[in-house]
Amino acid sequence: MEIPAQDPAFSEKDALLLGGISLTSRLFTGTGKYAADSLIPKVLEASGSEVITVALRRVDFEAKTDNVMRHIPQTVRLLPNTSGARTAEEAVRIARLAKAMGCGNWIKIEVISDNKYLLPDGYETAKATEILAKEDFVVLPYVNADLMIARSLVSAGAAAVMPLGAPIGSNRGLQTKEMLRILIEEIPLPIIVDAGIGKPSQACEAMEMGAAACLVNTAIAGAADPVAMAKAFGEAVRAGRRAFLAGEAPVSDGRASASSPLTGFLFEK
Amino acid sequence: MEIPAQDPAFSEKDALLLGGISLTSRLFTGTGKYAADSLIPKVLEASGSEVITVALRRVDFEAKTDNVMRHIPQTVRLLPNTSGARTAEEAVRIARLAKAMGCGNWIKIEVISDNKYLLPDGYETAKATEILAKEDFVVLPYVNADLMIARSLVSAGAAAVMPLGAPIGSNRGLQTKEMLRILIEEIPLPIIVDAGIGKPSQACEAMEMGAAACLVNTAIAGAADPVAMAKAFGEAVRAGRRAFLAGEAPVSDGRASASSPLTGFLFEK
Amino acid sequence: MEIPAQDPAFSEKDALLLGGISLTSRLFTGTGKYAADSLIPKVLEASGSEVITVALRRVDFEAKTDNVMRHIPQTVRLLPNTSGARTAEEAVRIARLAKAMGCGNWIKIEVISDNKYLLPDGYETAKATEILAKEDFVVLPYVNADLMIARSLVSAGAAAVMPLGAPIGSNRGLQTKEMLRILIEEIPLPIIVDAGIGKPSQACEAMEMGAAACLVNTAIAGAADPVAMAKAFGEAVRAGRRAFLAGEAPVSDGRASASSPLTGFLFEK
Amino acid sequence: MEIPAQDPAFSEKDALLLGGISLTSRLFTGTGKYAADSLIPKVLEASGSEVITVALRRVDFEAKTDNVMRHIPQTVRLLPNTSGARTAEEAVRIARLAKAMGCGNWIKIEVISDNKYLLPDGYETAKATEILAKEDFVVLPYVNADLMIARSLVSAGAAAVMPLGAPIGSNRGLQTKEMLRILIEEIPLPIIVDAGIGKPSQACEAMEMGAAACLVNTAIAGAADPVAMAKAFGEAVRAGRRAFLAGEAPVSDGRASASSPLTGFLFEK
Amino acid sequence: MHILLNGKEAPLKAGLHLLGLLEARNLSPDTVVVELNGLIIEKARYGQTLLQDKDQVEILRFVGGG
Amino acid sequence: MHILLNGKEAPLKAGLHLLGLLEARNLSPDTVVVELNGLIIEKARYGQTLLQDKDQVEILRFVGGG
Amino acid sequence: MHILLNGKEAPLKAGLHLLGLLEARNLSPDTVVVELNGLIIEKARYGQTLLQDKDQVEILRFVGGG
Amino acid sequence: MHILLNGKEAPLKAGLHLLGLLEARNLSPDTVVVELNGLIIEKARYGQTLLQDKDQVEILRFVGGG
Repeated sequence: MEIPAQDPAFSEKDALLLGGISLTSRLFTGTGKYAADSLIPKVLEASGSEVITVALRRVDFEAKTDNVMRHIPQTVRLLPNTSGARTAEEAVRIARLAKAMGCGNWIKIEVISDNKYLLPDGYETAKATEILAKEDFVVLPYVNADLMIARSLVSAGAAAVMPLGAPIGSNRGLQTKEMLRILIEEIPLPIIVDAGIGKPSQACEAMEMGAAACLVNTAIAGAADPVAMAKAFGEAVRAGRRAFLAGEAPVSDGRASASSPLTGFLFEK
Repeated sequence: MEIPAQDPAFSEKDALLLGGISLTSRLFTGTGKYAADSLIPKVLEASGSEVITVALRRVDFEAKTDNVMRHIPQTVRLLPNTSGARTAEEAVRIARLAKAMGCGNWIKIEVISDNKYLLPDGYETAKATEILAKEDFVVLPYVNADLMIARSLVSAGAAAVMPLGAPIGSNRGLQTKEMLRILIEEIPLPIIVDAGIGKPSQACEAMEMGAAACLVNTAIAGAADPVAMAKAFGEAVRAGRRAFLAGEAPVSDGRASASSPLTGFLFEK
Repeated sequence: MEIPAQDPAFSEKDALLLGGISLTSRLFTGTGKYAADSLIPKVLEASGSEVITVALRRVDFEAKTDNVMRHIPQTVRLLPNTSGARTAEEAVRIARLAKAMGCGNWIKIEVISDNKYLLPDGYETAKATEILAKEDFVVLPYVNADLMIARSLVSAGAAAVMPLGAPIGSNRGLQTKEMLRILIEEIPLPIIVDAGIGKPSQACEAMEMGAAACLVNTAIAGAADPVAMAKAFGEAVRAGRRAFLAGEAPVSDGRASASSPLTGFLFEK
Repeated sequence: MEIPAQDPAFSEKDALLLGGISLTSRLFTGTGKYAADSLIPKVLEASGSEVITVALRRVDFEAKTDNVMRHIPQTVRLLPNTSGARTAEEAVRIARLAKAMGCGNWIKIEVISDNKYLLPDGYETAKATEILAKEDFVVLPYVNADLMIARSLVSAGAAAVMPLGAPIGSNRGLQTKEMLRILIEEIPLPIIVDAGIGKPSQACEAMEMGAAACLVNTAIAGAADPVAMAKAFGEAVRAGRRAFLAGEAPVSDGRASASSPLTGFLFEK
Repeated sequence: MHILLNGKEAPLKAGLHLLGLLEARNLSPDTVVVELNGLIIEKARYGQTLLQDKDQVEILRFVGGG
Repeated sequence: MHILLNGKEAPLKAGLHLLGLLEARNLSPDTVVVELNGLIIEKARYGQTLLQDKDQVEILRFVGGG
Repeated sequence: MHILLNGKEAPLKAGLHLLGLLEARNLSPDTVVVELNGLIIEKARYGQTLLQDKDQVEILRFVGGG
Repeated sequence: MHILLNGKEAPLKAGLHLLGLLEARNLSPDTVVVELNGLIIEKARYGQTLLQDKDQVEILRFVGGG
C-alpha cells in the first residue's frame, strides 16, 4: 500500500507525536462494519490513515470468517480496543491479550455497560488507564467529554484523551462541542475526537477547534462508497488542521464587512 | 502558476460545467482585502481555484496603486462583480464596462442598497440578470437564499444562483442552511454558496449538502496565513464534494450503533 | 369568552399597537387543521390570543360543513388570509372579498406559487400590499425573511411584516434566525414571526429577540391536546416578551462565573 | 408573600414530588449575585419558585453584611449548596453544617475543583451523595450531563439529578442537549437542569424535552430588571412543562404542510 | 338557462335573485360573500340582484385557515 | 490564650462560652451554625460550651448562592 | 475647457484624445476601460477619440474584490 | 475429558497440547492469542503446553472494530 502523497512541508512541521511515534495523518480509522474486509486497505490508502482500530473476539469455530489482519498493512499502527469490557478489570484483561497478539502496545480503552447509547464509564476507564499505563501501554481512553474525567486520565498516564462527539455509530456530529472546546483548552494531552462524527465537515470542524486527531469508523464504513468517503475524511481532517494552524479570520457579531473596496464607485458624485 | 495535482479520475468524472467551460475546482475565490495583492497567485495555487472575482473601480489618480491584474494568471476565469450597483441599471452598466475590459463575459451581479448588512436586492438582481443574459453574459447573481427569487433568476437566464450563507465578510457560516437546502433541491441550476463562509468546515458542509461550488474571500484574506487557509479551503471543498458523491451514512435519531461486533465477547457465558 | 387574567401593569405599559387598535396578547393564532372547529373558542381562551386568522373558500354545496365563524367570538380581531393567491392580482381580489364579509379591514397577504415548500413570493406580495394599503386595509404580508423585501413592504404601506421562521406547518422553528434578527433591527414596523414555529420555546425565543408577536397555527392544532398547547404558547410568548423588556443578562463567551461567593470558604487558611 | 395564582387544575394534576413534598412550581431559583438581597422576595413572588438555593460561608466579622435569611419567606424550601467543596469529604462537612442550621435536610451537592469552568467532579459528587443519602438528606447533586455518573447517583440514593446545560453563570443555554435528552430518557429520577440557562426560552425548551425542573440564578440576578425576568422564567417553565404534557405536534423533515385548506380555491376551474 | 356557480354549471330558474339562490342553498347572507361576474355585491342588494343566463357567481365564506 | 476563629487567631478571655462569643459579635444563635474543633455544636448547648485555648471555631451562616 | 474625469473637474488641453489622456496619466490602455458621456469606447478607438469641453470621462480598472 | 473452549464444552483427547488444538482447528498461531485458565500463554510455548481435563481455554483474534 502506498500512503498518498501529502504536502511534505506541512507534514514535517506538524506531525502528531503519540506513543513515541510521529504521525503524519490525523485521521484514525476503524475496521468495523465493512461490507467486506477487503475494503480496508483501500480505505487506508484513500484516507491516508496511519492508525487503525480493531476489536478482540473469540474465534468463531462455526463460521469460516476472514482474518481481518490479512487486510491491514504492517505499516499502520494497530490500535486494538477493549470493546466488550464493562469494568476496568475486563478492559485490562482484554488489553493484555491484545498486546500478546504481538502487534504493539497501543490500546483504546472502552468500558461500556450501557447497551443503548454505548456511553462510556469514566471512572472505570480511568482505573484501567492507570493500570495499563504502568504496564507501558500507550493508552488512549474513550470517554465522555468531561473535564474532570479527562483530568483523571492525565493523572492516570493516558497518552491522549478520546472524548465522544455523539453516541457511537450515531453519525450525529459534534453534539458535545461546548465541552470538547474546554477539553482542548485545558487538557495537556492530545484530544482525539472519537465517536459520533458523521460527515467530513464535522471532522474538519473538530480539527479547526484544535483537536489533535479524529477517529472515524461508521461514517466511512456505512457510506455508499466507503473508499471515496475515506478519501473525503482524509482531506477534511487535513483541511481542518491546516485552518487551525493558519489562524482563522475573526467572526463578526452580525454585521457585514465589504469584500470589495468602498471607494471609487462609478456612481459617486 | 501550476494548478496543484488533483485526483484525475475524480476531476474527469465530476467537472462543474459553467458558462460553457468545465471546472475542476469547485472553490471560487475573491481578491479583496489582501494585505498585498502579491498573495493572490499563491492563494490561487494553494487553493486550486480556477475562478476568481474582481471589482471595477475608478482609477485613483492620486494613489499609486498596484494593478491587481498583474497578479492574476491568465489560466483562471475572471468573474468581475458589480459591487457598487444599487439598481439593476447600475449593475448592467458596470457589467458592460467589465466585459469591455476584454477578460471574458462572466459577471457576478451584486445589487446592494443596504450598507450595514450588504444584503442583496433580489428584484433588481433579477432584472439585471435578464438584461445581461440576453447580451450573452454568463450571469452569476448573488442573492438572498429565497426560492422565489431563485426561480426568477432561472427564468431570467442565470448560469447559476449564488445565495448567501450569512452577510458578506461576516464569517458567520451557513446561517441560511434551511433555505440553501431547498434551493439545492428545487433549482435546476448550480447553487454556489457565496458570502458568509468563514471556515473550511462550513464550505465542506455546503458541498456535502449538494452545493455546486463555494465562493470564499474574507475568510481566506483575513486569515493569519492566507495561503495556508486557501489550501485548507481547497481541501475542504474537495472533501465535501467527494462526500456528497460518496453517499453519506445515515444519521441516527439518537441511539448508538456499535462499531465493533456484538458477539464473541470474552465474557460471554 | 373570557380573556384570561393577565398582569394589568404589564399589559398597559406594553400594548402592541396595530391597525389602530391596541393588543394585549402578542400571540396570533390560526384556525386551520383543527380536529373540530369547536376547539377554537377554547384555544382562544387558553392562549389569550386576540387576533385570529381565517381563509376564504368557495362554499361547498355538497358538504354539510360547519361555519367556522360560529366558533369565533366577536371580541377577537379577524385576520383573513389570501391563501390560494398565486399573484398580486389574485391576492387583491381575495382581500376585497374578505373585507366585504363585514368583519373588518385586516388582511394577511399570502402569495404562494410553490406547492412543496409554500414559500411566499416577495415581489407579488409587495405589489398586493401597495394596492391594498391604499384601499385602507391593514395589511400584514407574509414573506421570506429578506431585508430588501421587508423594506419594500414598508414603502408599500404594510402595517407589519410577517417573516417566516421555517416552511408553513413544518414545526421546524426559527431556521431564519439570522435574518429575523436583522429585520427586527432594521425595519421600523412590528415584526410578527409567522410560519414554522413548532414549540413554545421557539415562540419565546422569537419574542426575546424582539419580535412584536408570533402567529401559530399547526403547532397548536396538531398537538395531542390543542387547548393545553395553546395555553403553553400564550405563556411562552408572554415570557419571551417580558424577558425582552427585562433586559437579558450577558452571555459569556465560554467561561463560568460563580453564582455563590468566592470568599469566606470554610476551607480557607 | 403570596404565591402567584396558577391554574389550579394544572398544578394538582402535575405536582413534582421531591424529597417527600409536592411542588407546584418547577422553577428553582438561586440567591446569588443580586444587587440587593431585598430583591429576593420579589423574585420569589414573581417567579412562583418554591425552592431556593443558598450557600454557607464563614461569618465575615469585618463586614456589616445583611442576613440573607431575612429575605427568604419560610414557605419556600431551602436548598443549601456545598459550594466551596473540592472533595466528597468537604461536601459532606458542609452539608452537615447546613442541616444544623435547622432549615431542613435538602442539599445541593457541588464538588468543584476547576476554577475556570467550575465543572463538577462526578466521582466525588457520587461519593458525597452516597454518604448523605444514608444520613437522610434529600440529595440533589449537580453534575455534568453524563449517563454513567447519573446512574451512579441513582445507586447512591440521590433524590434527583441536576445536570448542567453549560458552565455556571455562563448563560450559554442547553449546550449539553444531546446528553440531557438521554438522561431524561434513561434515568428514573427527576432531571433538574442546573447551570447555564440564560434565557426563558432555554428553560422552556428543557421542560419541553421532559426535564422535571430548572434551576436559574445568574440569568435572573444579572438581568436589568430581575423581578420581571423572574416572572418571565416562571411563565416559560410553566409553558414548557405544559407543552411537554400537551404532546407536541410532529416536526417535518423539511416539507411544508398547508394550514389553510387546499381545496375550494376561488381560482379553480 | 344556466349560471356558473363556484366554477360549476348550475341550472337557473328565471326571475331568481341572489337572495333566492342563497335561500335555496340554505345559506344565510350574513355568512357569505358573493361575487357576480367579477364584481362584489353588497349584502343589502342581494334581494334586488336578478340572475341572468351565463352569470358567473362565486359564493364564498370563511373557513379555518392559518 | 487564643482561639482560631474562622481561620484567624483571636484572643480568648477565660470562661467565655460559645454563646458569649456570639453575643460579643452581635450574632444571634438562630442565624449561624458553629463547628468547634471539627464537631458541630447544637444550638441548645452554646451556653454550656466553654472555649479553651487553641480551640478551632468556625461560625458560618447562609449567604446568597446559586 | 474642462472635462469631468472620474467625477472631478479636470482642465482639458485642446486637441487631446483619449489615448493622450491615458498616457498623460501613465495608464496603459490594456488595463483600463473608458466610458465617454455614458458610452463605452473601444480600446482601438482611443487614439481617434478627441475630448471636448464638458465631456464626462470615466476611466475604470479592476481592483481586488469579492 | 473435556475442556471449556471459548465458553463451550469441547471433548479433549489425552496428550493434546495447545498447538495441536490450534492445528486441529486450522488456526495459525500467528493470528490468535490464547488464554489458559486466565493466564496468557506465549506463542513460543504453545507446543509445550499440554491441555488437561476442565481447562478453560480462550482463543481470540482480532476482528473489525471501531
